[in-house]
Order: sequence, then C-alpha cells, then structure tokens
Amino acid sequence: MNRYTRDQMAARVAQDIRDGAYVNLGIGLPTLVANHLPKDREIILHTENGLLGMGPAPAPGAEDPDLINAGKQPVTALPGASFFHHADSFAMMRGGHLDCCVLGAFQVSVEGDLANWHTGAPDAIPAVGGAMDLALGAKSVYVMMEHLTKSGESKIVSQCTYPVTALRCVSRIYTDLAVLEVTPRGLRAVDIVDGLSLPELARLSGVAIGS
Amino acid sequence: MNRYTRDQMAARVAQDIRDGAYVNLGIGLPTLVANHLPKDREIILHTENGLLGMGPAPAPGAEDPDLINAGKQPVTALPGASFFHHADSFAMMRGGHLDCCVLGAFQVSVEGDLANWHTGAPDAIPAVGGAMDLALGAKSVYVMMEHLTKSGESKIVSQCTYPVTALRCVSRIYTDLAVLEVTPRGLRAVDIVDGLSLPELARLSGVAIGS
Amino acid sequence: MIDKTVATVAEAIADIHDGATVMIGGFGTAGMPSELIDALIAQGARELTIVNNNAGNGDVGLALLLEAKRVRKIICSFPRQTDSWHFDALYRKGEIELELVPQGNLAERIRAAGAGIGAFYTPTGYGTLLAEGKETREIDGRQYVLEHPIRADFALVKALAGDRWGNLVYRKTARNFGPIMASAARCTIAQVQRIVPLGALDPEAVVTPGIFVHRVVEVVVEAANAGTAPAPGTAT
Amino acid sequence: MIDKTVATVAEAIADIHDGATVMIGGFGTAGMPSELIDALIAQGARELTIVNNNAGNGDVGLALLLEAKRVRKIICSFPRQTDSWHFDALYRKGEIELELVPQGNLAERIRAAGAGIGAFYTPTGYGTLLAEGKETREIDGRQYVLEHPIRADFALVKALAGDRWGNLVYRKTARNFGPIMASAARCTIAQVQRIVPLGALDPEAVVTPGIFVHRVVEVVVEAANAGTAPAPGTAT
Repeated sequence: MNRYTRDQMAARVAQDIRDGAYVNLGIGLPTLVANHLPKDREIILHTENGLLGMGPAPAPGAEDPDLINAGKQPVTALPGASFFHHADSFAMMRGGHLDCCVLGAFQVSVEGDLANWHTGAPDAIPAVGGAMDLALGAKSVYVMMEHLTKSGESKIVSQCTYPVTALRCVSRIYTDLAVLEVTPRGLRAVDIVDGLSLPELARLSGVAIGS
Repeated sequence: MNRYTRDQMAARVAQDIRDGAYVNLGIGLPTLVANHLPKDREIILHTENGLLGMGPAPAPGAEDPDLINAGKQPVTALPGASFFHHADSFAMMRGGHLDCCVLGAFQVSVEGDLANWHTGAPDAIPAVGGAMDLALGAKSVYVMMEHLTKSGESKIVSQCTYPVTALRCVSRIYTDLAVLEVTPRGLRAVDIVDGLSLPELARLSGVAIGS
Repeated sequence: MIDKTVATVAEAIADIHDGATVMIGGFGTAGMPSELIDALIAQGARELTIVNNNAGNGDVGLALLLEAKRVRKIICSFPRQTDSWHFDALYRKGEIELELVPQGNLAERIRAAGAGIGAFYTPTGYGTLLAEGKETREIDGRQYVLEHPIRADFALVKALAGDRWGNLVYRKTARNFGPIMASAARCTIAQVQRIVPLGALDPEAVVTPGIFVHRVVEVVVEAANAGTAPAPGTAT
Repeated sequence: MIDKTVATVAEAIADIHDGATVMIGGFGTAGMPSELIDALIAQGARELTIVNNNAGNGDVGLALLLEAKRVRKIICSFPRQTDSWHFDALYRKGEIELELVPQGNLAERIRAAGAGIGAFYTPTGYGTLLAEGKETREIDGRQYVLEHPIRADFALVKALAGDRWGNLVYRKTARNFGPIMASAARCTIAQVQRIVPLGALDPEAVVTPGIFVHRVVEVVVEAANAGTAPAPGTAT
C-alpha cells in the first residue's frame, strides 16, 4: 500500500495554510510543517510560551535558553515578533485569534472529537500542557497522524476510547493515507493516496467516509 | 463652631498614609492630599487610567494631552513610573494591591457603606467611572467630606439613602469636624475639632459615636 | 506578504455597517482616534452601538458622532462630564440608550471577550443599582456579580506607532482601553502617528501584538495638534 | 524611601514557612528562578504546595526541591517530561499530590487571583476528565467550565532587570508565567540579573509594575551560565 511520507503530509498541511495566517504548530509531527510553508506566503507562527513571529531553529552554537518553543527547543524570533506573558498568550488561543493550529492525535472521531493528551493507561503520568486550549481555540484545527496504529487499528473512530482533549474541534485530518474533512454530515475524503480506493479507505478506517 | 479647613483635612489624611504605600486619590477634595504628603515618605500614586508613579501637575505650557489623571487633568510621571492598560489597571484595584484610596462621598453609613456616585435624583444623568472599583479594591478606603450638607443634615447616616457605591468598604472618615474610624462595633472618634465635644459630635451626626 | 497598512482613514472604516457595535479607544480625549471617528461620521453608518469609557467631550470625535445622531446605544462608565453636552441633550430627549458599567467591569468585560472567557464573577457593583437583576454568588465569603463579555464588530484605536503586521505601541496614558479593545473586535482598526518598518518595534515592548489588529493607518499630526487639550477638572 | 532590594537570596526567601503555597515562574528552565529555589532548599521549608507549569527538569531548581521531599502537592499542566525523573519517582510512589490543570486555565486562574476575579467560565477542558465534578454552564450556545483563582503565599520569579520600586522587565520567552504569578502572591520575590537605578526602565516597557513585587535580589550570572541548556524535544 502506498503511503504519504511524513514530509508529504507536512507539505500537504502547509498548502492549506493561507498567506497571512496566525498558526500554532503542536509538538512532534506538526513541527515538520514549518519546513514546508510556501515561500511566497508570510505565515506567523505562535508558540504558547509567549512569542508571535517565531523563526526557525538557530544555528548550532547560537541557541538562547531564554528563547524556546512549547517543545522547549531553541528557536529564533523574526523581525516583527512580540513577546508576552502566559495569560495573554492563552487569551490569543482561547479568544479565537489563531487561524489554525496543527496537532498530533491518538484518535479523532467522525464528529471531530480529539484525543491527544492521555492514553488512559492506569499507570501513565498524566500531562496536558496547552493541548486542550489549542484544540478549542484556533479557528481551524488540523490533525496530523498516522492513519493506523502499529497493530493496524484505525485512529479515526466512531467515538474516542481514549480520554478526549476537546469535543467537535477538528476541521481536517491529514494522515499517511488521506486528507479528510470533518463535516456536519460526517467525514469527507479530500485526497486519497494513489492506489487506494474510497471504499477501501473507509474499510480500513472502520467508519463511513463520503466523497 | 470650629472646622478643619480643607487643607487641614488633607494634611490629616496624608499623615495616615505610610511610607511606601500605593495610593489612589479620587477626584475633587481627595486630590488635595497630594500637596500634603510628608516629604520624608515615598508614596506611589496610582491613577486608574493607567499610570503608577504619578507626579505633580506640569509647569504651565508643559502639559501633555497623553499624560493625564482620572480627572483628565494634566499630570507628570516620576522616575520609576509605569504605564499599563485599563484591564491591568483595574486588576491592581480589584485584586487588592492598592494600600489605600481616598474618596469623596455624599454619605457614609455607620457600617462603612459608601454612597458617592449618584444622588438618585430622577433627572440626573448617572455616571459611575471607577468609583465602585476603588471603593472595594483598596486595602483601606478613606473618605474625605464635609460633615454636614449645606442644609445641615449629617452625611454620616445609619443607612445610606443615596444609591450605594459599595457595601462595608470605608475604613476611616475625615470631615471638617472629626476623624472617625469604622469598627465592627460602630464609629469611633479618633480626632475631634477643638471646642466640639463627643456628645455634641454624635448629636450633629445623628448616629452613635464611641471614643 | 502581510500588509495591514491602508492609505486613508476613509478606506480603513469603509465597511462599518449600520447597526454595528464599535469600540472606540480613549479616556476622554487621550487615546481617542479622532480622525477615524471623523471618517466614520463622513461615511454615514447609522444605528451604531458605541463602547467607550465616556460619552464624548466638547465638540470633537465621539461627541460629534453623537451629535450627528448615528448612535443608538452607548456602553460606557462615565457619560456625564462638564463638556458632554451632546450626549446630555440626546439622553434627556430619550434619543440614546445608555448602558452604564463600572469602569473596571467595563475593562474586564472587554478583556473577557478578547480572551474567550464566557463570563466572570466580579466583586465590583455588588449590592448596587448597577447589579440589579444580575446573578450573584458568594465565593470564599465574598459577594460577586456575574458579568458577561462585551464583543464588537469593529474597534477603533489610536496608537503611537505600528508596523505592517499590526504590532502597536502606545504613548503614556493614551494606552488606556486600546489594547483590550483591539482584542475584543472582529476587525480592529488602528490609527498611528507613524508606520514603522517591520522589526523597528522592540519585541519586548510591543503592547498590542499584530494578531489583534487588522488595519493600520497613518494619521499625520501637526506637532501643535498632537492631541486635543484636555478639559481640566472634568471627572473620570 | 522605598527600597525593595535585598542583599542575598537567603534573606529574600527566609520567611517562607512550612505548608506555604509557592508559585515558581518558568516554563521548563526558561525563567526558572533557580538561585531562589536553591536558597529555598537550603532554608528547609517543608510541606510546600508548588505552582509551576512543569514538575522539574533534570537535576536543577524545582527538580531538586522535589527530590529533597519538600513538596506535598504540585499544581501544574505538564509534569511528565523526558527529564522529570524526580517527579516521576515521587508520583509513582504516591509521595506527591498532583493537581493537573490545562495550561491556559492554569494561567487564567493565576491571573484571576491577581485581578480579584472570584471565578470564571472557561471553554477549556469542557467534556474532559479534567473537568469532572466541576460546574458547567452553556453561554450563548457554547459550553464552559467554572474555574477558581489560584492564590499563593509567595511567588518566586526570574526577570532580566528590576529597580528599587520592584518594576521588572523580562527576557524573551523567559517572561512566561512571571508577570501573572507576581500579581497573585501575597509576597513576590524576584531574582534579577541586574538591579538598575530608578528611572532606568522605560515606563512604556515595564512588564511588571512594582506594586506586584515585594523583594528584588540581584543574582550575578556568568555569561556562559546565563541559563541552563534546554533539553531538546521534551514536550510542553
């Protein structure tokens, strides 16, 4: 079976982010999107620890421990950047000012419920960070994830079995097999990887998917 | 009958403000207090339109229309001053960070209820400004007012007949006749103008006053 | 490329529609975006709901918008001033609706709109006429009133300088309501004394990050005219 | 005269009592007031409730306070990190209580304490495990959870510079929780890289006005040592 690579997925997400958008890229896979933002668009990255106008990673040796992203990795600040405190930063998110955020996920339901903070395992140490604020704050929430778990189960589900992060928040799902839109009438396939049919995608997913 | 002058009242209030205090002086009579702050104390004035470290009025000709106090009069900013927006400014008040505010009043009740924003007259255009926030925000609320109305009625009352600004908020009352403390057991006279007895003060006030 | 600058105040406010809720920055005349208001008067939008601390001073800015009878309702904390004659006349004739809000609640309700807070309990106003009919609650032995956000279609603010991303810095006490109003409107329009190149504003000192600003217009101000002289002694 | 400067970190934190609630600034190690924490470890206060975004990194600062078993409870948003081994061990042994709060609610609850808000309705967390048992309400068609302020006895924050009035400026993303924590504690103690003369800080750029700060202590930092290197890849 063909699969989109991680870079292809990131490029596909990047293509859907409009010029001038304010965007927050979550930890992990979504970070890759930054490498694929179209050069002819100016997109402003937000990091919830208090920076708008985040730039790429610094050159080796130029790291500044006071200039990091939400993943605590060193970053840079572009001309036009601004710093602010945590209450103001989350006001930007909760207040609906971000155009888009891109998040990883354990599961997404057909209604757009997101589970990405907790496996629910009894011995897991829970940690939530900014996940819940991001999931409900941005105008569009894009999820990037593998379509199937390592054991072949669909991460797209009728109802989340993992603890949810936020309800009915996801707009689009970008996987290694397809791009899906969450609509009031259920999931709709926007793109499918070459060689995979819509019925086969739906069968692998275990949920209905329209075209 | 002897009376304290307005400047004597202001000086008496000023004497009760400790070194290092953060203070908001209301519109009108309380503004006079600024002229009487002891020279050996450093007292930081707050104005609710966004300035801590307010200084005296500027020299004639040096007025800056962008640097005003809550009464919209030109002021100056001292070294160490800071500017902030209205939500932050009222957070300082509501959050209990001011040590003291000094307010004018129409009436104060024996329990410390304050009425200073509205005469209740049916044709009056109501206006409240920051009065309610000041009255309940500061750690100590000092009221400065004439003891009696022009027609000789006491402005210290069993219960306010004017619409209240805030309940049980006043700590001390400075009038042209006395300085009174609001205590859980009622009013207590701290100072009385020369020649006036406590019983006579209570009679003029129409309420019980302890010593 | 992001370029939020627009050439003229007329263009900046062109799409303000009849019936819009418009926040207008300023405390008295300090921070009042007079040129944007003048353009709004010329543009002609009617039946506006205005959010401002006051209800106009003298014969400038907001006072003229009121005089032109464009305002259906005003939400403010201190309408009555020595020079608020246009508001006073309309109010006494019953030609304008007034929602009077204590100044701190006004600021916090605006901030709540920008910050996505659904409602909040404030101690301010408890037990007064201005809390009549509002839900109250005792929390940890103190009494509070439930207050809701104030959102707007447009915010008109005045700042000292801005860049093409919409970052703003203000000047002294003219900052007042600008930053919170900018966050609470669907479309925020800032008039600035100068538009500066991207990167010219210190990122540590930006007061309103560009995410809250949609249009920036430079208004050239004569030095002698940098603000309208305040009316001394008018109250808060 | 107002002089909030104190000579040593030991003096600055001397009165933190057993059982105190202590807010500690920082997001990971950026903005973490490590020298104040080291002094607190040496001072010996026990049974503390700590409010921080995380639960310690590596073998520095907050992690060492945990290791020394001085912390009864931690209120945070993201305890589990690749280098949070001290917290992990205590948690698995049941030797520390955890109150997990979504990061935005954590920030807003701290801000609410500083701003005198009794409680507020937030959309964050609605319908999740972290809102179980909490009051909810629908407002204008959206669902919200009621959240309450988090207050502290002491706040320990790290800033770039401060003056004798307690005015503070921060550095880049080390600002994070410092300004809101400073507003939410009865006693706020700031460690700064340098104490500057009154008037040296631009009043337009002061981030924490001195009213929120009670003690300022200068901590000399070697250039090579200006911060602890972050652990790349550890999560938010």
